[in-house]
Amino acid sequence: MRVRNAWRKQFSAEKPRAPFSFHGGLKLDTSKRALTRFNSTGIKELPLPAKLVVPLIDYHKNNIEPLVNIQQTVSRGQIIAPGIISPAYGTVSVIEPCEFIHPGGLSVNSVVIDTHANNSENPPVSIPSAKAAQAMINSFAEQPIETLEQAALVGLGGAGFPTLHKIKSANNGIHTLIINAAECEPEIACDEALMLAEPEAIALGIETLVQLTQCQQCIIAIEDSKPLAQQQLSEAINTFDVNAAIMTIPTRYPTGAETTLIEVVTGKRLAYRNANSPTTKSQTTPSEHGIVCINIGTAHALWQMVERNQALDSRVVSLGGSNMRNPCNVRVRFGTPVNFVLSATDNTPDNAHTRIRAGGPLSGFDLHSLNAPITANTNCILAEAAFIETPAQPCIRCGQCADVCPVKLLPQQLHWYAQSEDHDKCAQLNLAACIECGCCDLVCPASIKLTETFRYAKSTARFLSEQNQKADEAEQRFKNREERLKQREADRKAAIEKRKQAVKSQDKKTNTDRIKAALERARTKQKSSKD
Amino acid sequence: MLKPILDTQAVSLKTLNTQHIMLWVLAALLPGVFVYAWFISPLVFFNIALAAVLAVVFEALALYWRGQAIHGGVQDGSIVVAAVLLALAVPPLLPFWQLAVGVFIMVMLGKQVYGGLGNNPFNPAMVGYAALLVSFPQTMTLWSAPDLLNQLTLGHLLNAKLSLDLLNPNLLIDWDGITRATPLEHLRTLKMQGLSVDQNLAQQQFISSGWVWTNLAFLLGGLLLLYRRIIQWHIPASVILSFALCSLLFSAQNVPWYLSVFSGALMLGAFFIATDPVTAASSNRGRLVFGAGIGALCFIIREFGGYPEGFAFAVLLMNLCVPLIDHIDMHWGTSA
Amino acid sequence: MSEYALILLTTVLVNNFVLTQFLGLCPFMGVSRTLETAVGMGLATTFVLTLASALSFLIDHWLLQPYDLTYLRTLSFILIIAIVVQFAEIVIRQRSPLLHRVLGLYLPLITTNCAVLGVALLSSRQHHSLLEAVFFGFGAALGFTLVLVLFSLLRERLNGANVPDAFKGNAIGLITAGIMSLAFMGFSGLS
Amino acid sequence: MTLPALVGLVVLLAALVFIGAALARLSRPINTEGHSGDEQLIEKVNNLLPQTQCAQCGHPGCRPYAYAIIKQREPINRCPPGGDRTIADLAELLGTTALPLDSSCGEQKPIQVAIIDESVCIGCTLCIHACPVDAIVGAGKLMHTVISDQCTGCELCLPPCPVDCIDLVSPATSTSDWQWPRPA
Repeated sequence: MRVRNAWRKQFSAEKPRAPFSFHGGLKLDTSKRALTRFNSTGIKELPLPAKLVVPLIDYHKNNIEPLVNIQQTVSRGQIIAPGIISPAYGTVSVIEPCEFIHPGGLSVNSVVIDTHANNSENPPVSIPSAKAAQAMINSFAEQPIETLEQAALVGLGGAGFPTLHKIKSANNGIHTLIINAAECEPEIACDEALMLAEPEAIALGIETLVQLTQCQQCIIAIEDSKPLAQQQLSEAINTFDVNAAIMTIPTRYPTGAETTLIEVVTGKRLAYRNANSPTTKSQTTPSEHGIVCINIGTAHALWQMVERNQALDSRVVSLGGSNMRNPCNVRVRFGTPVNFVLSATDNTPDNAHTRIRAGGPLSGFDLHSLNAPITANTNCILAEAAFIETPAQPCIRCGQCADVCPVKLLPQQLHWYAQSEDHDKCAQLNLAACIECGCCDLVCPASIKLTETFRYAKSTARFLSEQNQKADEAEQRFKNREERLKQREADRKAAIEKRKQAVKSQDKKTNTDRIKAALERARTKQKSSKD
Repeated sequence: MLKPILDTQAVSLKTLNTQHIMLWVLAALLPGVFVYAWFISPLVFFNIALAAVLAVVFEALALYWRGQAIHGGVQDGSIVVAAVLLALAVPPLLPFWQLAVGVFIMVMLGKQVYGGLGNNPFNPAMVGYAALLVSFPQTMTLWSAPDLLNQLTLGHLLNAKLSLDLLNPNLLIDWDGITRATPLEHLRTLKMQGLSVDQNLAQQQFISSGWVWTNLAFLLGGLLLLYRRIIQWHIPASVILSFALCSLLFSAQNVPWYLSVFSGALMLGAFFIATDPVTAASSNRGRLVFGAGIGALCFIIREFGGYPEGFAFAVLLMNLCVPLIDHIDMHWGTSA
Repeated sequence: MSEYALILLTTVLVNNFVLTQFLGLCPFMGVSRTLETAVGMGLATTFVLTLASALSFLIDHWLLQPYDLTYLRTLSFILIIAIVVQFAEIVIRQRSPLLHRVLGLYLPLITTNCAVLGVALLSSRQHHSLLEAVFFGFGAALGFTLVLVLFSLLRERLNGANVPDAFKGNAIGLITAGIMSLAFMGFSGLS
Repeated sequence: MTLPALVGLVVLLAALVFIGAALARLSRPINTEGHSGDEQLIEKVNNLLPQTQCAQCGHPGCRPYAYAIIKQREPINRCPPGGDRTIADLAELLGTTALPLDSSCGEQKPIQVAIIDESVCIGCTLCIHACPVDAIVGAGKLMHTVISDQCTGCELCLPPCPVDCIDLVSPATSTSDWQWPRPA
């Protein structure tokens, strides 16, 4: 099961452990594709566009309210909404729904910033001596962890989960810190480019993370297809004496995904083997097990925070795909529209049939509009030739999908039940554990769109359970209302009854009293008038 | 504009499509077919051709009735594979119209009423075979004798085969002359008469009948499929193992287990019939159970049942259990 | 001991009441839509069949035969079955109202389930002993439950199949039952 | 008929009468307990209903409809908001066949929420009283507003409004409840 390799012995002799394996997965052959790898010319800096678009949306895809007004001047790094910072110095020109990178081509309320001409450039990260670096890290680590909020750190792997939340959600402490230096998908090379360009900053960022999380071990997982990057990083780690070990993992899609990476590094399977708890919580989060997975780009961004107090406002984006004229890696400020990135690198599609994708060939999607801005989740922009649809044939249940599924599901069974909308069966077959990697689609001899069906089934199941919850709440409110109305009616009846009773019981007495009183008053009046 | 969500063409990965899989299965059947034709009867070519043509015609007809694209439905080749399997399973001398009935049942009741490829719970070829076996028990157990083949012309045999008049007494006498029971049927007859079987004689008969060689040829084809990863090892291995184990432990007949494994339709069944993925269990664990069930049932029917060869029934019975196997498997967790 | 095992095996597989004798087809088609109902029906039928075959044996041997009343056999057997069914219905209604509701009419209809009466009559015709009769009934019920459960799971799977409109529902159910019965013919002659 | 036969007949009849009486006795106390079983069943049916409380089924709420389904054998196809999915779920629960929606109750519409035109609203509080799920807030002489998250789209607030200022609109697709499309 275990894969031996020579790299491990050479660079991390004190922690000799071979990576574990995981079920399924695919060796994807990408050698024929236009790649940015190895012949890359480093990371290109992109000029700042005149207009930046910052979508006001959080990790859970909920809209958030802005903290700035129109015409307000914002500085770089200023918080403009909870968890969101302004990527540049400029003026808020408008706050309106704008397109963003979304599979459905939706728009979301966004802050549009007109950038000012005298914006500061990104100076190259300066690398201090090992001693000075340790001092800086120590003083940073002594600050409360909430300081990280200013950095607006989110995972740069593709999902964009806030790093601070990730670290804080590990209630029982962090045992293992995994630095993800494996690219998610074959077409992406942004992590590799960063490792080649700035290994020292990454190494120092990792050291900061180790100090912050107080973890017992830190493992940097690099795919064996990047020996050069590994060498660079390992030298930097030795130079700064970082408490981390490098583990070379086999290049097999989808090792870069969190679930599989954790399995490869620690041998623990977290996300699956839970057939009997439908819909609700079929997955346990890694932090519950004391494992935290952080992307290498995030570590780099953290070092920028330590070194010059700069928040995360840009990232490296791979420009690739078969129809990309100048494939390269560029550092892009968040909020830069995709078409600006393409035109600035002379990659504007010359062909109407060229599709521009974000997120990779497998877990990504085609963009509806090139006006959508780059965000922390955008690890690549791909230009691909027109898609030739292969019509799906009937499933013969050959089971090749089950053989490659990295989370050991039975896609053929899931597909059968997802198509007939049997959501209970899907839940029993643990559909929620599907990581939507697309391996099953790739091997399917009948070209069935399995992953699309699963995404649909998952979102429908979620929709139904939300509806159910809403219905429960509505029922509760209805019950409360009934109760209230009943109570009110009862109160009213009781009040009437009480009055009646009061009238009845005091009937005679009061009446005679009243007459007496009236007579008395009349008499006294008479008397007084006489007098 | 089309917005593909999964860009499968961006990742170059060589995979087989359904048509390729079916072609590979047909190719893997070839050695078995030739050995069968050599040792048992060359009439099998006629049967295969007839069954394949009829199957395609019936399939096209059914697709036309259902208002579906005929070309797309037929071209995957699955029905041809099923037809060849049925033609290999029936005796070579089966009258052609009976074979046609079998093919019709296979296509219509076995496959198309359930919605075509991928929807049928039962193995279509075995549905056709079982229907033929219970409908025409007399002709379905007529096997030609290999040593007599040389003395009769092929035309003679074809003539007998094409005859519509099944119950013609002259023909029956004629057939008695040219047919002989398979070793399994011979064993069965002996058992019925309460006679014990001499081991050496049985061995000799098993080997000389050519069934062993045919089975070996099918094993060869099966190994090819395994090597090409068209099929997985789970089902054939468990079928053969459970059958061998059963005959080793419980067989009352004097036939060594290594010979009974290579008799009848066991190899053809284990590698080509039971591995039909549509009607087999889903998970690898389930497939082991599925295969073991087939092996055991096949042994039980051969040893104690009323039919000389029980593979078809064993497959159908386990097809019946597939939803149960999947159900239990699902509740035991998804990982195999 | 082996004779009882043989009775069980024969009634469950070889002479399966549903698939080879075609008795009790009405609940077989009616309550096989989901696994839960199938299991519930199977349990109810097992209870009724086992108890009914024992009771009918007793009535037959101690009442009908000594007093020469065998012409009342069918009548009294039906009465016994009705009593046992009533009892089962009461128990189920108490234990699982949902199952009671789901089985609906099919529960009292066990009374007219020809398999139940058939088992009682066949048992008396074959001159079984008491224990044999009980095993006979139990085996028949076990066979009924087995095929009912298998059939219900098959039908659950067929829900997702692309069956032509003309064959949807009971039509494909009957065809499937036919092929099941074909498969069970493999057991014929088993000795 | 001989004497023993007559005796046997009498014995048989006596036994049957006795058993019948025993069964009748047995079933009586259980019947009252069967009541609680029905309660469970009503609860299960109620859980499947959409809880819009729209009364389109002709019952004053979802629970009364559930009660009617179990106790009065009301058809299961009288819930327009739940539509075919609810009918299918009910059919599966109760082991009956799914019927098409009874069009006399109404038609299944996409999810809607009520919205009050605040410039027209006169603050009469009539809609607040009509809302079965307390999704409208406001006070007398002040304009009202619908809490769109809690609105079930039951349309019960439409008839009482004297100025006709309530509309039903389909809620805007927000990014949080966007769904992947069904593959072709």
